[in-house]
Amino acid sequence: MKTPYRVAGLALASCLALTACMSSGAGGDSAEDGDGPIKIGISLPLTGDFSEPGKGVQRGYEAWADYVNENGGLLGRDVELTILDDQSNADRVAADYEKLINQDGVDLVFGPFSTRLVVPAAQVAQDYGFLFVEPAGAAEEVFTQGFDNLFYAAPAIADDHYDYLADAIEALPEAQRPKTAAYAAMDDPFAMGTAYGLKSRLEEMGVETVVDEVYPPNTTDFGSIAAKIADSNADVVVGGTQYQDAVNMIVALQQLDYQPKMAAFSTAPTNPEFPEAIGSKTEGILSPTGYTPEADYPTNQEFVEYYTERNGTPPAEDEANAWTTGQVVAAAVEAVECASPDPECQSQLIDWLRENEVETVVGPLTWDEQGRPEGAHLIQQYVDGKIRIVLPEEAAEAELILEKPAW
Amino acid sequence: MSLLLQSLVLGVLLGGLYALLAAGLTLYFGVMRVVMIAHSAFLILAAYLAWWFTSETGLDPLLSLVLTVPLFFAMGVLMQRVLISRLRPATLTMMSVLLTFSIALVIEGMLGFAFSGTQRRIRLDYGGANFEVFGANVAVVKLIAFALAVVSLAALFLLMKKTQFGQALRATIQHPEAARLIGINTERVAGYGFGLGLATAAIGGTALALDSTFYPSLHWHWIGPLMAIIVVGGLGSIPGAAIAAMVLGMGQALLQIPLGTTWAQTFFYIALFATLMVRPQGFFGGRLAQRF
Amino acid sequence: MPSASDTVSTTDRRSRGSVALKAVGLLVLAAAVLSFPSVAANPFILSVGVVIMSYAVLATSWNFVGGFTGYISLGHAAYSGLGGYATGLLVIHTGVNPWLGMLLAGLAVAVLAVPIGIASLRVRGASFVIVSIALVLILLLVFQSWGSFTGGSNGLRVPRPFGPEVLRPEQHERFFYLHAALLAVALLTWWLIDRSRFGMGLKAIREDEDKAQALGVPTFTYKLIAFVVSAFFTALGGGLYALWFGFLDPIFQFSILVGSYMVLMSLLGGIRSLFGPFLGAVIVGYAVEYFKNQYGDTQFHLVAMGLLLGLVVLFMPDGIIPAATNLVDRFRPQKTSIREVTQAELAEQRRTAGPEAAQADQQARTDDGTDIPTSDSTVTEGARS
Amino acid sequence: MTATADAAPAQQTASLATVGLTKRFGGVTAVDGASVTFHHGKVNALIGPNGSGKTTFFNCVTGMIKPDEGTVSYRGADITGKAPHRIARAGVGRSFQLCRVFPRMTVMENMLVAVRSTSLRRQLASARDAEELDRARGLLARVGIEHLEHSLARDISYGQQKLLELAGVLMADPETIMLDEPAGGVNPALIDRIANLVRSLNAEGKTFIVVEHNMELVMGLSDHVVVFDRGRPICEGTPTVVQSDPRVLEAYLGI
Repeated sequence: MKTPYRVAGLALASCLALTACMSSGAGGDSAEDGDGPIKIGISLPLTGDFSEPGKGVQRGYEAWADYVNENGGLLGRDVELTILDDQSNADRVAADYEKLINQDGVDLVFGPFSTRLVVPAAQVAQDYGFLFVEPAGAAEEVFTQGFDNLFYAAPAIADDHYDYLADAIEALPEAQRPKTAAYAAMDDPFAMGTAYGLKSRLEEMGVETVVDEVYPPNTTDFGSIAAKIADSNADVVVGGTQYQDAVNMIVALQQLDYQPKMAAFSTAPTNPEFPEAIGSKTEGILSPTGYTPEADYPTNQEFVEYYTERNGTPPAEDEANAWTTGQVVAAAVEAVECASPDPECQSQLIDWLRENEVETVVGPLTWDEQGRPEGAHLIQQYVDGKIRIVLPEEAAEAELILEKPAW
Repeated sequence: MSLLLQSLVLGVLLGGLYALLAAGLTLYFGVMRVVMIAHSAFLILAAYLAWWFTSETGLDPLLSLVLTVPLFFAMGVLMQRVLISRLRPATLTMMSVLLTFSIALVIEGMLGFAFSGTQRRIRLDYGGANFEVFGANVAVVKLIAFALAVVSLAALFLLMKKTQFGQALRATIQHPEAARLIGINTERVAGYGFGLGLATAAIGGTALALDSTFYPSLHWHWIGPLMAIIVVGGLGSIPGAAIAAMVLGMGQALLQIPLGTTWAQTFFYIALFATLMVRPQGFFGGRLAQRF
Repeated sequence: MPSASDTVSTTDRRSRGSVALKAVGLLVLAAAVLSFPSVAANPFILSVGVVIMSYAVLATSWNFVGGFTGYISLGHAAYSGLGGYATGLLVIHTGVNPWLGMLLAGLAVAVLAVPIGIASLRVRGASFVIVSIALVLILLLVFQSWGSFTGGSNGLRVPRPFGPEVLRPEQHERFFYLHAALLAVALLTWWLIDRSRFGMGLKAIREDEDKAQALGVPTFTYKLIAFVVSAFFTALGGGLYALWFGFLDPIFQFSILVGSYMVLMSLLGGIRSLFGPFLGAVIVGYAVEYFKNQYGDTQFHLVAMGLLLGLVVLFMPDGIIPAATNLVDRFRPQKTSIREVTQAELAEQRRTAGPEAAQADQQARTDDGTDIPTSDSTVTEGARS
Repeated sequence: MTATADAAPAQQTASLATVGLTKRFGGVTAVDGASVTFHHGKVNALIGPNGSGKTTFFNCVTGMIKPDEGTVSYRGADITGKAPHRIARAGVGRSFQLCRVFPRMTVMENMLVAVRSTSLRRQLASARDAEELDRARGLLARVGIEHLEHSLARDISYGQQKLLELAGVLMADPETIMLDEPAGGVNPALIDRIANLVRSLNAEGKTFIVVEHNMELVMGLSDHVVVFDRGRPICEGTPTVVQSDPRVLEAYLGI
């Protein structure tokens, strides 16, 4: 070991030089803005475990940017998105926002996907004083971290997703209410939030909890969980699910011949591939959703038309939430007439959103002090093989089926 | 009571699949003293191939075995010849871990590249079909997977016991130097042993694909339990691995009743630690573990 | 090469020259590291620097067991993760000073490493690797499930050690120096062990464990001590990172990929060299950023890492530093060559040493020709008698 | 062989001794109830045909393998089943069949591995203290490879590695040295050299136990010969006695 010092020193020096080169090109040119495009920085999980919804959010963001640019831009300036891939990794997502803010000199940031990534990302944005509107951190925990720059661009946080369903059950005569319920939730802040939100409502009504299972996100074998649920023969089964875990669980339940009176799963049933995946035995399955292309909110029709024309398919929830994020930030920008990384401007944007209501494709949104949206999710159900909105009644496209047919 | 019975049935069905997969993993160790981290990555690869086969041709995924088993066998032989045999014997055990680990990463990356990170599942018409035995429901797909495992293990057992190649394989596992002395080409045997191990991954992957979803990074969650099984069973011992797989698989299924899914998974690792503390050579296996 | 007459003084001269060289090299290296924050163009570059320094700390800590004993642990993320969580939980629940908390966390993990080491080092080789991987997986399960204590899958926010008046770029700078200091301590410890008898025993274990034991080296105890020291430093590295990053998520803390990065870095730089893991960390850390910039949203980074690891294992298992050292030595006057001692000098030497040695000298030259393979490949008994 | 005068009474005492030592591998009994006594201060030899269990016996005695039955004692103390490093530090050094050195360490580093004391302070001190280096250089000079001090062990010839291994064992200052086939795979000139070293070390009071195939070497070197066949001693005595024993001829020639 005679030369390692010099070898290492040399290598380090060359790396330093490279770093300096790498950084000299970009960065710090956002000071003289005004007529250039408004740069918006986003980090999304385009690869890794969250890549599927991550790409949905990406499509929504890109569609929104194109739409804005085709319609005169924001404050008369074009918007330009810089989207980085965080590989579904919390360390990376923080580094990405660090890079977007410091090196790429973006004027605004939009949030990433998934609760797991929102918290570290929001921390970076907060430290640099940036407004942080995010499309996908629905879990209650996101809002109890003391962030004062964070807004969730969707109608309701995870715990409130089933509010309309709970109201409907409560409205039933005592005798018709379910007596027992089984809950199985993925160990994920969002998925658990949905199931436990409904659980606490049902328990208040006196519905007995007979199974309460939490499984790790990697679970693929649902045999034993299904066995417990089937053994309990609960009237209601509630799945705090993402996508494939719901499919696996439903198949496992079918394999054990378990027939609940009511079955509610989050996220998965709204996925267009869902009926195909479980063999069309979907009738009566319930699911909350924050978005439906059929909703008649003022801007929604235009969004659905524009998006369908651009991408060939109507938008789903992830795309809509991304679009909503864009709408929320745009509303603030138009109102305070600034879009720059300057802390003064960013805090004006934050303050404006605290005070005002924004009209979006998922309905009018307002937020509480911690950034929780103050709306509720719609409840959808498979009726006659198609997923329809059944609750609340004023938005319903079909009537709620209370007694789920066999699957 | 019926829950207990049901869990027992599920445990046996799951244990069978574990047994097949662990048999492959312990086989590599036996013939080469190699801890093959990429075993479960190949498992997922086989699952993807079965899914791809079915979605392209519309045929039953089981038919993909006709292609994947010989393919995997050839890949195993090739891998042993081209990669593993390059490593220095002195550092073989450690370096092979890294080498097979890197293979696992490449497979995971390529799967993500080709099929994206989306979770996949083969949709079968008989996916939800089941029948009842003494009050317990048995799913048809799980039974098929179990039958595949049993048939493959039986074939492996016959091969090891009855054929000349099997004898050479066993001799190589038990005492490579002695095997060389009596004229066995241990390098070639090791190559074929590797091929056989990968062939079990092809079958196991297809069986897995029948009844669950898979995604590129799923292999990390398989390799842990499988490694625990082969240690408990005694490194290098195929019957040991099979028995340990059954015991642990059933244990996991039964423990899920009182403990829940997550804590039941730790059962494998607790068994692993306990084995190493109490009986490092494993409970059913040979003396190989002592020295490696 | 010392000549026969003045062995001691030439050795001294050589080592004095090399000490001076090393001192200069070390100063340059230290200056390069310490000046980085002022060179860094913006806080992002600085944060990348912090990440790389953190990698360097972890890889160097890994190398206490990997480099000295040759036992490859793929699961060192277990100790960095535990260090991070222990630090965070101590700070949150006991309100202890964060730096003290970090130290306590390191000690706690070191204590925990004792039974783990006993289980995994009692048997050689394979079991160690298997346990190292299993440990990461079991900790992931536990930290994910035990939500009431660890924050579960929601993650754990770790309070900042510096007040709100210290802005983020300033935080980066402070943590860069803190990581550099921890790295320096780890390197110093590594160096002290490297030159000690203990270190000699560890290296002997890496080369041939049976042989080392036959020479009286208490191999199990030595391995265990190296393992515990390694876990301790890894935990400190994890704790420091947790204080900087401020958020712990079990999925990313207890990840086999994180552990394998430590292996790749150490192996690439050279596990038998003091600065090997550091160099590896700089290269890999830089490459990660580069690949992400170039190949953004593909799974290519996994493939690239897999290929790189495979290539290193197959073709450069000793790493860059030894390879580069060899290259440099080749272009140098062969001062350490065996041949430089003339036969006349040797004969003279032998004469003074006594007739027995002189006789031996004759044979030494004759048997220089016998070239029997010396690897552990087995030559069977038949060759004799 | 002339032992030093004051060592004479000790010549009759046991060095290593086994009683009923047995080791089985699966169905094969490699060592079968072997009771052997080696004499202190002498050059003892253990010979026997291929596969007679010599090396297994050797490994049981030095703790590398745990025997199934029987006891091993050294200078009267029971060392059965003790770890190899404990046996080594009790004063028994050994070489390996086919010669094992630490390939990627220098010749000098190879010399510095041997552990004589495990006191913490000593273990944490620099391995290269002057006294230790001097001792190492002295021993390297004694076996005749001091000029290779800075070479990597894997770069020197096989014969030199054999010498290095012996010198490395001597660094631990053992009173008994077990050599497993010291003449295996080396040329006649080097065999002579090793024999000379054994003689001179023995003259300084070191006990030797040599497992060897080379009859010529054994007969010329040893004071006491034990012949092994099928895992147990069949005959022992002075080289002349052993050479004329019919059982030995039978075992070797397979008559």
